[in-house]
Amino acid sequence: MTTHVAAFRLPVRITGFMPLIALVTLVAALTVADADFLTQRSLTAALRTAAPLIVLAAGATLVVLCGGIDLSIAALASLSTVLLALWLPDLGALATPAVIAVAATIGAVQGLAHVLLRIPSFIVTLGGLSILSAVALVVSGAGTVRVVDDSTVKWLDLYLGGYLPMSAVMAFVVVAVIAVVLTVTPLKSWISATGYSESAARLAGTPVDLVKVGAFCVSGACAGFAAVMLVSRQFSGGPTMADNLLLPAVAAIVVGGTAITGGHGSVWRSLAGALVVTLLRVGLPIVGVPSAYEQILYGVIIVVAVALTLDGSKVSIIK
Amino acid sequence: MKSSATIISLSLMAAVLAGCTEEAGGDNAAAESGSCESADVRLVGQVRNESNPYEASWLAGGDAFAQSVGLKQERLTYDGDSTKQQEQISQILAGDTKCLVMNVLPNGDSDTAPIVKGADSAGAYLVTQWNKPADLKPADHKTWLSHITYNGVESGQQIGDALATAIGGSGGIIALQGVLDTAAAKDRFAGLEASLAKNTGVKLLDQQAANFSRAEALTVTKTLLTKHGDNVKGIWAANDDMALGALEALQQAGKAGKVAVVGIDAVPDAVGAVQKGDMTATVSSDGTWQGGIGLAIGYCVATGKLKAADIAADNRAFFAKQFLVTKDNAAGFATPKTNPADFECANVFNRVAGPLT
Amino acid sequence: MSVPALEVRGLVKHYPGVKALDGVDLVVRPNEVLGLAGENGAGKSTLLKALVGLVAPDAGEIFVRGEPVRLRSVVEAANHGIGMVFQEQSLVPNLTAAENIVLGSEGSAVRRGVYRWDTMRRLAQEQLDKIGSDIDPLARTDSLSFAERQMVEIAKVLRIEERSQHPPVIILDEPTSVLESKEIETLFAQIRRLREFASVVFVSHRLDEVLDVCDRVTVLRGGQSVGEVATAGAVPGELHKLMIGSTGSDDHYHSGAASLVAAEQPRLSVRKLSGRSFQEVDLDVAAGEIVGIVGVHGSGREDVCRALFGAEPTTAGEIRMDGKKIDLPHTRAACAAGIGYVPAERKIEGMVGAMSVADNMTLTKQKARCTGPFVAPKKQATLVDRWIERLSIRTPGRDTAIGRLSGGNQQKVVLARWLVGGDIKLLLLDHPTRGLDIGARSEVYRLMRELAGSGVATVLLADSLEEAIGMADRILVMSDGRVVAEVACPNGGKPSPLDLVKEMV
Amino acid sequence: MTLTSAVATAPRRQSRRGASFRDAGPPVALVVIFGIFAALSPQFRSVDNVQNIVDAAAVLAVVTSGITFVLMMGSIDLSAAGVMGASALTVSLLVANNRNDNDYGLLGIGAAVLLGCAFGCLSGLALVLLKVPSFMATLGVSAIGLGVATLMFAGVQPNITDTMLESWAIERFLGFSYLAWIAAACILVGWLIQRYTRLGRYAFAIGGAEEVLTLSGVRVKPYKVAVFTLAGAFYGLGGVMVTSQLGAGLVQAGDGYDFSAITAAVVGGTLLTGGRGGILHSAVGVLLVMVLTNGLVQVGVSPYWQGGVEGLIVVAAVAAAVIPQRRRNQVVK
Repeated sequence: MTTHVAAFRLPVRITGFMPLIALVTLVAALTVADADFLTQRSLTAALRTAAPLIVLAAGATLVVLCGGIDLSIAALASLSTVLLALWLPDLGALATPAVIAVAATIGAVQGLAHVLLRIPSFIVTLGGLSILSAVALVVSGAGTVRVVDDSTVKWLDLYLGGYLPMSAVMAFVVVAVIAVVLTVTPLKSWISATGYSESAARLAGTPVDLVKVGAFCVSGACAGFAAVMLVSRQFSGGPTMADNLLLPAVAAIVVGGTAITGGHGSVWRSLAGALVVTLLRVGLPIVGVPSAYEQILYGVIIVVAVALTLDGSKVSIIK
Repeated sequence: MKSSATIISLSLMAAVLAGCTEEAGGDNAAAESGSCESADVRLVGQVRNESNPYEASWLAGGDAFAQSVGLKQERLTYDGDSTKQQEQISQILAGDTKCLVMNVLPNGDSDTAPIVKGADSAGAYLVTQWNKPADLKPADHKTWLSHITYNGVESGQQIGDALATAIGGSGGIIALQGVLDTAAAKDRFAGLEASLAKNTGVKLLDQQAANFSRAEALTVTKTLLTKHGDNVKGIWAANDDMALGALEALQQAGKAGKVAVVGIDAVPDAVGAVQKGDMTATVSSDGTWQGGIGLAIGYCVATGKLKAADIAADNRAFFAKQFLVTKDNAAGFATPKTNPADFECANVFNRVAGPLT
Repeated sequence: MSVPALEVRGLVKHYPGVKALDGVDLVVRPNEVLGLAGENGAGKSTLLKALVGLVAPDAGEIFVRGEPVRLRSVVEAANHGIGMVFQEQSLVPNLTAAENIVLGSEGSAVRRGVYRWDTMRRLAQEQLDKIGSDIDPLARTDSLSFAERQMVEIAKVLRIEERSQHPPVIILDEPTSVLESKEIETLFAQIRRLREFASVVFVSHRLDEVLDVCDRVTVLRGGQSVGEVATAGAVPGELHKLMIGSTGSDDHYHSGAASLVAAEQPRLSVRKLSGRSFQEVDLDVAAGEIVGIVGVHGSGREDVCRALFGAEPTTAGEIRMDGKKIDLPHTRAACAAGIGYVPAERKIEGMVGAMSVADNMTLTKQKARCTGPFVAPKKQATLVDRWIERLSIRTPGRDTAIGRLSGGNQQKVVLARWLVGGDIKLLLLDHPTRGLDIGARSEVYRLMRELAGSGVATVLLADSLEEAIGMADRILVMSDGRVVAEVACPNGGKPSPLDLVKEMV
Repeated sequence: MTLTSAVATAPRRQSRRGASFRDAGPPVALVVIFGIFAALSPQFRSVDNVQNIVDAAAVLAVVTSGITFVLMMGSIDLSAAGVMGASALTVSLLVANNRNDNDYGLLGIGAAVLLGCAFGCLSGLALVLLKVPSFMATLGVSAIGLGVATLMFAGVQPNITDTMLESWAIERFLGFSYLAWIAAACILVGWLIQRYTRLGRYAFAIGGAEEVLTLSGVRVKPYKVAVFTLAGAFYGLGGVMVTSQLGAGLVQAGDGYDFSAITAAVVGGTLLTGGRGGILHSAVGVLLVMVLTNGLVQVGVSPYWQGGVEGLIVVAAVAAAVIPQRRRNQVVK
C-alpha cells in the first residue's frame, strides 16, 4: 500500500519500502530468537495490541506532516477513556461518537491556540498535555472508572473470522480512510505545502491555518477513537491509562520515515512504524530479553530503524 | 486509489461473511486443574520495573521459589506503563498457556480486569496482587486463583498512630500522597484520616502528591517546610521512597531529627533509617514473600497438589499480614529473606490476615 | 603575457541526462574583471561551483597561477585564493558581521577555540576598510540592510587574500540581481577598487552591467566557451547574439504588443492605504494596464504589494476591486477576489521546491483540477500539460519536483498558478524576473503583455528601472512609504531612467 | 527554515546590537508572576522560600544549560532522563557507598560526568553519521541510558556515604546550598562557552543557517557532535547533583527533566527552531518554572489541578511573549 500511494506521484523507490523491510526484518529476528514467536496466535495478539497505537500515530502524523507536533495525544486519549467510561451508562451507543467529537473539539481548540496565538505547537500541546491530565484526574475523581456494561464498545474487542482482531481492522480502516481522503482531495497538496514551506503555501492562498487546525482536529479525533479501543480492551477508563503511548506514537511516526520537519511522509508509513514499535515493546521481553538489556536494545534498534527508513534525499538538513 | 478501496470493501465483506468471534482462533483448551508435570510449568512474574528495591526484591523472591522447585522464573517488567503491561500479557497468553502460572502486579485497578479475562480464556493460572476493582472477584473465575493485597487503611492508620505518638499526641503534620489515581494511595490516606480522627491533637497542615517518588517528595517537602515552618512536627508519607525523600529534605533544611517521619513498605533503606532512629516507623509488606507466594499458589494448583475448588472462599482474595516496623523490631526486617516453608503447598495461605473487605 | 591568475582547460561535468560542462576553457588574468555571460543552463553555475570546490569535474584541469590544482572543498579553493560571493546571500543571520567575515578562517581571532572579540573586530574592520564600508562589525547581520549584507559578503570573501598570501580571485555570482541602482553603483565602485589587487569574475544576467564593469567577457553556451569579447566598444546585442547563438529580439519588452487601457472604472482602486511601512498610498490600475512602482529599499513598495495581497496588515484606507470595496484579512480573501501575487523570494515564498510541477501549479486554484471535492487526475493532467505547453515550460514532466527546474521555468510555473483558474483580475509581480536569464526574461515579459492584453491589471515591482520603463504604462515613484510622483510611460513617450531617479531621491 | 524566516519576515530590524525588546518578555513575566504570588502568599515572599526556590532550581538549571546548546542548534534532546539515571548510578557506585568499597570521591564524580559526555557523543554520532533526527536519536540514547542504569542498579539501592557529595545538598554558602552555587557556576560557564568559544558561537550559527557554515568551509558535523557531548556533560553533572540531593543513586534520577528542561528553555525565549535565545534566557526560564511550581503549592492550589494550572500559565507566558512579534505571514511550527 505504501508504494501504491507513493506511486501516485513519485517514482517507486526503495525508501518507500523501507518501513516494511524493517518490519519484516524485525519479525524474522524475533522468530530466530524464539521460534514460538511466529505463530498465528502470537501475531494476532501483536496486531490487537498495536491497534490503538496505530490510530494515535495516524492522527498525529497529519500534524507532523504540517510541520508541527502534537504531544497531547496520549493525555487526550486518557481523558477520553475516562469520559467514555463515565458516559457509557447514560449515553450507551452514543457515548462513542460523543467522546470522539469531544476529543476532536479539544484537538481543534489546541490547533486554534497554535495558529491564532502563534505559539509553537510543541508548547501548546505540551501545555495541553498537563491541562488535559489535570482535567482527567479531576473528572475521574483520581481513580479508575469501571465500565460495567460494555456491550456498546465490545464489538471493538471481537475477532473477525476468528483471527483478525476487530480493533486492528478498524485501525487499518482509519488509516485507509485518512490516506484515501488526502489523496483524492486537494488536502494532500495543502498539507504537504504547509509542511514543506509554510510561507510559500500561505502566499499561494493555501488555507494554512485551516489545514493546521484540521490536522489537530483529526489528531484529536484519532486520540478519541484510540481511547474507545482501550476502553473496550480494559473494561474501564483511567486518567493516566494512555499516557505512556506518547513517545511510542511519535517513534512510530518517525520510524515510518515521515520527516519530523514536515512535508514528506504518509499515514501508511506510520502504520508500519507503529507495528515495528509494538513488536519492539512487546516482542523483546517475550522472547526473553532481560529488562535492562531490553531497554538498551530498544534504543539501539529504534535508532537504526530510523536511519534505515528516513529518506535522506527528501530532507536536506537533519536537525 | 481504486485498489485500496477494493481492499477495504473486501475486508468489510469478509467481516460480514465470517462473522465475529470473541476469541482469537487456535487451540486454547483450559488446563485441567492438576494435570501438569512439575517440569512443564512455566512461571512468569511481572512487576513494573527492576529499578526500585521493592520490586527488585519481589522478583528475587520469585526466583528463589522457582529455584526451589527446579524451574526458572520469566521476569517481565513494564515500566509502569499500563498499555505495555497489557501488551505483554496478551503476548504471553498467545503462546503456550497450558501450564502457565502468572504472578502479576497490575499497574492500576483498571488493568486487572483485562488480565483476568485474558488468563481465564487462555486457561492460565493467575495470582494478582495489590490492585483490583472491588467488584471483580477471583471466586467468580476458574483460573484466577487468588488476589493478595494489604490493608492500606490499616497500614496508613498504623503509621499515622505511630507518628502521633512520636510527636507527643499534638502538633502539625504534613502528608505526602502517592500517585493519586491508585487504590493504595487512596486507602493509605483514608487510614491517615482515620488516625487523625482518633488523635484529635494532631493537625494535618497540608497534603501534596509526590507520586511515590523520592525526588518529588524531596522538592515538595522542602516547599511545605518553608510554607509551614516550625509548625511541622511530623511527616506522613504513603510509601518509604517518599519518606526517604522527606528525610533528605529535612537534612537539607537543617531539621534532621527534629521532625518525625513515617512510611510504608519497609524497603531496606527505610528499615535502616528506623534502626538508626531517623525514621519513626514503616510497615512491612515483604516483597520477597509476595514474589514467591503468587507463583507458589499457581504451581501448587497446576501440579495438582492443591485443588482450585478446595481453596477457601476467604483465601481467594485476602489481606496478607503486615507488620509495623519500629526501632524495637527493625533488626528482624533488615535483610529480606525467603523462608522455603512459606511456599509449601500446605502453607501458602499461612499469612492470610483476613478476607478482603 | 603574465601567468593567468586562474585558468580552466577542458572542464567536463556530467549530470544524469545532462552534460552541464562540455570542455569549458576560461582564463582569468591578474588584475582584470572578467565577465561571464550565458543563458540559464549554459553551465555558468556548474563552472563556478567547480571553481570553489563544490563540484568535482569529471575531466579537465584547473590551474592557479600556472600550477595545476585539485579543488575538493571551499576551504581548499580559499587556500588557493579563490573565493565566491554566492547568489543567495550566504551569511548567518544571527551572528555579527565580524563573525561572518572571518567565518571558517578565524585565524588569530580564535585561539584554542576561544574567541578574542577585539582581534575579531579588528580583522573584520580591516576587510571592511578594504572596500571602504562603514558597517559596524559587531552589528548583528540580520539587522543590516540587504546592500549592507552584500558588502559584508564581499568583505568576507576578501579574507582569502590573507589566507592564500596571493592576490585573490573573487567570483561574484549575480551580485546585482537584488540591488537597487544606487547600490549597484557602489558595488561597481568596489569592484573597480578590487581590481587594484585582485582578479574578479563577474556574473550577471544584465549585459549592460557586464559591459560596464568588465574588461573582458567570456560567453558560455551549452557547456562550452563560445566566445570572448573585449568590452571596450562592445554592445549588448553582440553579446546576446553569442549567448543565444543568433541575434536576439531587439524589442526585448515586446512593447509593440497592444496594451489596452480602458478608461472607465479602474479595476483596482486604492485610497489612502496605510500600514506599518507605508502611508496614505493612492493607486489605480485599470484592466489591461501595467503599473510599475519604483523606489529604493525602504520605500515601502514591497509592503504595499503584500498588503494588496492580504499578507501584510493595513491600518487605514480602502481597497476596491471593480468599484466594490473588499477586505483582505488574509491571502485567501485576495485569491478569492481574483488577485494573484508572485513573490520576490521565489525559492522560499514562491514555490514549494519538493512538490511537483503539477502540485505547484494547481496549489491555489484547486477547483481547476477537481470534480466536486475530489481531485480528478485526468483533468489535472490535461490542465497542467496544457499550461506547460502554452508557457513552453521545460520540464521532464508534470510530476517532476519543481525544485529541479531552472529558475525561468520555475517562475513560469509560479505564474501559471494564477492563470489556471482563468479568473485572474489583478497580478502583483514582485521582481518577477529576478535571477532569470535574458531568454527567460523575455518570455516572462511576453506573458505579461499577453495577460495585459486579455484584460488583467498588473502591478509590477521591476528588477531595474529599465525594466519598469520598458514594461509599465504608468510608473509610481515611492519614497519613505509615500507615493511621491506619478510618471506616465506610454509607448513612444517613455521617460529616461534619469527622470525617475530624480523623483526617487 | 530559520534563514527563511529571518530573511523573509524581518528584513530590517530596529535594534542593531545587544538585547532587544524581544528578549524582555520572559524576565517581565518572571517579575509579574513572582509579584502575584508574593501578593497572594506571605510565606512565598519569605527569605526561606526564595532560598528554597533557588535550591530547587539548581538541578533543572544545570540540565537546561545543557539542553539550551542543543536547542540553539535547532536540534532537540530527550536523552536527559536516561543519561542522568546512568550517571546517578555511576557516581553512587564510585563514591563511598553501601554497595561496594569504592571511595573515589571527585574522581567518581568526574567519571559520571564523562559517562554523560559519552552518551551525548553517542546521540551526536547517531545524528551526523546515521542521519537520524535528534528527536529519535536522543530518545534511543535515553532508553540505552536507562538500561545501563538498571544494569548497574542490580536490585539494591546504592546509598552514598561520601561526605563531600552529601554536603553539596546540605551545606550553605551565603544562604544558598552548594548545589545552587554549582548551578550558578554552570550557567556562567555555559554563558562563557556561548559567548567566547567557537563551539558556542557555531552552535548558535548552526541554528541560524547551517548551510552557510558549510559553504564557508566549516565542517559542521564535529561541532554538532561536540554540542551533544557538552550537553551530555551537563546531564551527567545533573545526575550527580540529584544523587547528592537524594543521598542515593536512582535509576529514575532524571525522570521528567527532559521535558521540563525544554519547557524552561522555551519559556525563557530559546526557540525550538534554533538560532535564538541562550543560556541566560534559559536561566530566566528555569526560575520562571520553579517560581510557578513553588508558588502554586504555597498558595494552596489543589494537587489535582497544579499540573493543569502550570501548563496553562506556561502557554500564556509564551503567548504573551510572542504577541509583540506577531506578523501576518509568520512561520510558526
